[in-house]
Amino acid sequence: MSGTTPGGWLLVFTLALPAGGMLAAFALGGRAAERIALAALGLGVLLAGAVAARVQAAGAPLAYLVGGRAPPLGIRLQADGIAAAMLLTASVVLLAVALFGRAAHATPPGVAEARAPFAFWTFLLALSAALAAALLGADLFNLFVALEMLTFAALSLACLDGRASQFRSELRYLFFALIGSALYLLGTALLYGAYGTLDIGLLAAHARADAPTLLAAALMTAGLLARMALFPLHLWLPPAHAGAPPAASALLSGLVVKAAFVLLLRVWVWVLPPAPAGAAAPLLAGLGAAAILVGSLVALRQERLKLLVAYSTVAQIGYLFLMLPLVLAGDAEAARRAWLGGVLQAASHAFAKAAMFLSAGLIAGAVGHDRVAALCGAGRAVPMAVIAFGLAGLSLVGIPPSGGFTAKWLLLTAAIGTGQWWWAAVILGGGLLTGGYVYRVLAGSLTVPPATAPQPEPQAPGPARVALALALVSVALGLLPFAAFGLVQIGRPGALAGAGP
Amino acid sequence: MTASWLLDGLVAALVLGAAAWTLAAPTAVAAVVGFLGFGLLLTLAWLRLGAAEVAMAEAAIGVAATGVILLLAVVRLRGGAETVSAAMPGRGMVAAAGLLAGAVGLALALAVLALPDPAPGLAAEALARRGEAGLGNPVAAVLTGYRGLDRLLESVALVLAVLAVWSMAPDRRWGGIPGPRFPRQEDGPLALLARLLPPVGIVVGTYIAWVGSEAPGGTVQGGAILAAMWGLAWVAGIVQPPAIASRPVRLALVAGPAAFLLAGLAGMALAEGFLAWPPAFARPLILLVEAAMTLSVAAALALLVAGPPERAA
Amino acid sequence: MSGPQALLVAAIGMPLLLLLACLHGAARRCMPGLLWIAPLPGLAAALLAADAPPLVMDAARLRLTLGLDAPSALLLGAASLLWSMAGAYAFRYFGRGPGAERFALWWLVTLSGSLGVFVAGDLASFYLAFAAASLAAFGLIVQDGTPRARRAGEVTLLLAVMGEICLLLAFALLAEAVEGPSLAIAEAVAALPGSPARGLAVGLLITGFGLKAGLVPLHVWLPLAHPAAPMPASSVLSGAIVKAGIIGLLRFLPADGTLADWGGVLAGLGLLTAFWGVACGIVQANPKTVLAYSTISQMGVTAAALGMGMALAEPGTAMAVAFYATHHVLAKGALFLAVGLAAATGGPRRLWLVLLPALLLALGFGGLPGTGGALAKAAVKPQLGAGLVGLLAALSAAGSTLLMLHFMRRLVALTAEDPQRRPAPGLLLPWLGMAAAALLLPWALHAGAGLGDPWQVPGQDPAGAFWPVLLGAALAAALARRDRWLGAVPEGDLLSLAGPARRLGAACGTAVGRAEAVLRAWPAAGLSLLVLILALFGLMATAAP
Amino acid sequence: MSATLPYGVTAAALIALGLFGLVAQAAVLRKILACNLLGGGVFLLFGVVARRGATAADAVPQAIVITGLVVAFAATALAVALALRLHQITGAATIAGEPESGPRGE
Repeated sequence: MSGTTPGGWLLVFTLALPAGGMLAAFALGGRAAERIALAALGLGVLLAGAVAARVQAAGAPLAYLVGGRAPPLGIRLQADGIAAAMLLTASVVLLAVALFGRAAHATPPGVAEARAPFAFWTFLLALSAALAAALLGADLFNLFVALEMLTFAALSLACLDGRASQFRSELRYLFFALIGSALYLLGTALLYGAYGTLDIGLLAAHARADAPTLLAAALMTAGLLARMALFPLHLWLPPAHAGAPPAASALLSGLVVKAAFVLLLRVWVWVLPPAPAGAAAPLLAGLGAAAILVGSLVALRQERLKLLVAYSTVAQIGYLFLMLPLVLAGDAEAARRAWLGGVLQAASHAFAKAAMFLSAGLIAGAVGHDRVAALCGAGRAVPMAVIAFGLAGLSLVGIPPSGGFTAKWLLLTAAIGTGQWWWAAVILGGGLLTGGYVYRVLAGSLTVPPATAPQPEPQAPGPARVALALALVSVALGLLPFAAFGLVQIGRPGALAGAGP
Repeated sequence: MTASWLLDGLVAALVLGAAAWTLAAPTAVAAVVGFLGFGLLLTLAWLRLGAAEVAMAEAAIGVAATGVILLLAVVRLRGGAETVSAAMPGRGMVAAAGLLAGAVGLALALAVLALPDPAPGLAAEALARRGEAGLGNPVAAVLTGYRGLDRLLESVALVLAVLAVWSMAPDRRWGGIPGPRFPRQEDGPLALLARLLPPVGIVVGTYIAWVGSEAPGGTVQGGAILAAMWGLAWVAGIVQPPAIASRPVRLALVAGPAAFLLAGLAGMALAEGFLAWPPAFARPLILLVEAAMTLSVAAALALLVAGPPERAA
Repeated sequence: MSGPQALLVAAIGMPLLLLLACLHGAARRCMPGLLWIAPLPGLAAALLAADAPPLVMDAARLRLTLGLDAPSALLLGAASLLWSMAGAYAFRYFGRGPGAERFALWWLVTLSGSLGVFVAGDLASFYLAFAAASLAAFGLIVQDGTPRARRAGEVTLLLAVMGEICLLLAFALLAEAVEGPSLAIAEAVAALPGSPARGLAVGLLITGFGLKAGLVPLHVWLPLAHPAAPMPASSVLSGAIVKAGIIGLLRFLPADGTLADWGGVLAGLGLLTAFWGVACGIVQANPKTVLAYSTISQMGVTAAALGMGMALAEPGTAMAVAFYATHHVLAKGALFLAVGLAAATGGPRRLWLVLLPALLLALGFGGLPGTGGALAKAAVKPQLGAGLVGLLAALSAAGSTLLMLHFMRRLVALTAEDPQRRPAPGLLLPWLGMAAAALLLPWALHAGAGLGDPWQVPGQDPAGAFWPVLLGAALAAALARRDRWLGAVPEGDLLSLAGPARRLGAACGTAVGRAEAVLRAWPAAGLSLLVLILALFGLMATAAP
Repeated sequence: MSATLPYGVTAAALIALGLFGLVAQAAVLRKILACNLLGGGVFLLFGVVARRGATAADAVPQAIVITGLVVAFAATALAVALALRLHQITGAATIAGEPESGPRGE
């Protein structure tokens, strides 16, 4: 267990900046909240970039001992490859959503503080702080607090409109998240009882395959799955993500779910011994496969645009779980590919889904409803949003050169390399179904309205540009040079530091 | 030995009985009352486990604050009985749930029994090194010295929760006064309590927060007692919650976490790092931060109990 | 980067560059007029960069490889020429306006993919180019916005995506077979015969590429899409884009005897396709549909030639097949342009400008001596010349003659009634250019392609070359009396059998939707969570020591 | 050491009761109560773990429980606030069923 590494202070600021910003925004309120949020989130992108660059340059994780106290008694912050990559993803998406939200949540000078803008900007900062804590934490209980913060912020963003349907679906989410965090905490208690430490690095060195450890892992896994809405625990996700305002949906689907996933990987790849993890991984991947097929099929049949996109999230989450049996199969090359594929899927889905929800919101706003069957004319009213939706769709389907394609290709070759061809079939079948529902939306939007249709009102181009930029990022991820992908392998158990994909 | 076994067994059985009653009680009010009994018995269990700080926190937060919230809720959540009974799962579902939950509980009990002996843990280390931060109470030393990040996040989460509750208000109520209005009680037991208890409670709460660094106590417990005193006065109609737009309220809410964060950042320049206390003036700095934290915890708990704004300021 | 290598980059880069320029409004508005320029670097590359050393970027990981061998150069040149001519034709066909601008965007994406498949040297960029050509073609097909075009586009898209899936899986198997991280096609092909998943990989490759090339039973999209698309788009679809499938087969299935067994399969499939296309084509009324079926039939012959080459390990097969396909690029591309012209032309004095070259091109497909088609037929003689296969190939040539004469009749029926109608020169010139190229270029390229002196060919077996043409003509005369057959087979023949499959799919979807709704109820989800905890614990415990 | 056995079993039983209540109860308030039972069980387990140490109680789990109690209280307050708002708008006391889109809050 190493101490604070050079550059470790970056981690402190990554966490302290949004947390302090949130406190300041809360105290000052009104117009100041918007300014603080934009400044802090902008700086957050720079900090996340700096963290990623330092990790990449050093070829080893960054670490910081909080208070100068080493674990087991102290708490450690750590940025390994996956944390750095997801942090960068999160900071970019957060900034994009903030820019998107400026149109709807601006507070002009001299206007009294209103509820929705104040809550939006403050929660945005809170979400940023919670994500930083969840990605950088190396202590299981500290991560629990981060998860709870994440729940509070996500839930409040999702009921920003104050509709009864939102309260109902967020209450469902809250209950499921609370069960999830209770189960997670239960596992934490068992692990502390068994090892006397909660530091992931120390646990990784000592974990045994005895009953308390395995039960702890099972409980923590189930708890995190409930928070990730893996099929069949997805009851809360479609109404919650579909009912939320577009900016909130983008964050919920794009980022919040991914933070729980990183935690799940911490438990499975770091803490749990390989043998039991390998034995249970097919179950998770099987559920992931079911999520892909069922989620995509249901999305294909949805009549509401936002529900369609939300079910697409249910499906795309499934892909993340396919990496587990491949990473744990014991083949170093396949593990490397699957790991990269999984992380890339998480990142490219974050960008693509955020773009999709933002553009779905714009499309629904332009045509005045969100019935998929009657989107005719949207292509003329908000062409940029429709293009963004299409590009994001390319990434979800897995069409080259998008990030989603590279992710699925890596998972595919890893599946074939380890002889687990059935996952390959799922990946490909899911792509076909995804293509189906993306096509439904695009075909509807691009239908030329009859000449008698009223001319669409011109929309401000700013929000659509944000959505388009996010979609372009999700596509461009597939064009990154392979060297950049080495980042996500850094700090993975069993991976050589700095090795390529 | 036998007596202590008997006592522990009795407490455990009572805790379980109260919990079962909470689930099975015929009316919602009875269930909440059952839950309060459960909380009090749990406090006893904590004392038996030698965790005085936790017992105090459980009593102040788990029983008092949660109890007020639940009682207020049960009064306001009237009706809807048909929808509830329509949504009740079928007999088979309930049986399956019982079976599965029981199986999980059984596995858990077995796992607890299978925990390694001697127990690994940080008891000795925490005890030995409690003096490093200048705090005699090991729990306070852990909370302030070693797991400061938890505490910082927790205090931020509390602010966040307050805002989350506020943000559920209808748009036109933004900036207004939270919670229902209680008629002023001129006589009766509540009025008496509300007049007699708060002065005592404020002293006790402050003392508990103050003494926390050396003896059982702490900011959370002290802050919770302060909040409970305010809540009593509120329910008795003696005080009104402040408008949420008020600057002092917001400053009180963020004072604790902000002070903690700033002191932590100062530690990067003056001490070993973030959230480390500079040895030269650790003691006064800690006291300052603890005072701010007590204020913020008290304000946050009280405002969480009060709920979203419901009236114009 | 040497000059020829720069040309390879420009072949793909030029359309993309123009596409990028479309971000600017002014550039977008004049783009329809510039379409003819976009393929010119490709043409130059075909002329100057064949057999140049491949361009390898990101050497350590083989991220991107571009290269051009002789068969690919032949096809690249012909395709570039067709794209350029059709681009010029399209400008005159659509004029300017938002519709033309949208068309230009799709056109450029499809173009970059269509030319990209000829120069891509690694699996990733080949797949990317193939996907661009397949998927962006959707935009060309639905340009008119009619329900018929929409349906054709949807069927095309669905099948294209299924083809992509087959190829993706096949490529993953190939990448797995290669030692090390290389993705170069050459290494993948070399590793293919020894791969443990050889059969699966080859089957998937044939499915994926066959789908694009229109091999039965995966041809159903072709007779829907090609007639539904606007004329210039049909022309490149049938002429150039279909060849993405052929170049794929050529690149990935070496005719060196290592895949002899699969060669037989491919040949059988090809011959079946050749006759299927004729049989379904002669009952069609729309001349564009007839042409589409003719394309299917010709691609069947091409695949059969390749398959026999693989089975017989015939040297020079790749070049011969590429030559055959090159003739098809030019002639079929030209004929689609002619259909557009015929409708806009009236009066016998101008009509002969359309009909006479069309007749020559049409009969060329049957191998009328003296035409480029006859040279193409002769080129694949070593593969298709002997025994039963030879007889079948000759019969298919007769079938082609029959089919193309039927096409000529439908074309004549289409001509404008108004004798004063005259086609715009912007439409007429590309047509005449393409027709001339289709008639003359095979003669010019024959020797360069290593197939010998073209003037020797007519004398080799005059009787064998003539009788299929005569037989076809006789059959055509007989068929002309039986017009009532027409329309008996719907466009996309086998597709009409897809109804039950669709109903089954819908039923499955409904069932899944119901099951999902049940699982989404609160108690059910709660129970699932509890089951999951116990199942995870149980599974992990099985692996504990 | 003596106290750990009964309280360990109690903690496990509380967790089972809480999980059962969350799954099998329909009323929102009952669910909130069940959630708190579940949380109480989890915290008690930390207490048991802390007490297993040979000499004195382990301070780390106790500190964790205190932090956890505060967070759990915040979650309860949030759940109650949500439930009250939902009840205020629709009169519903359960979260069963999903209306497509309810009326906007007052």
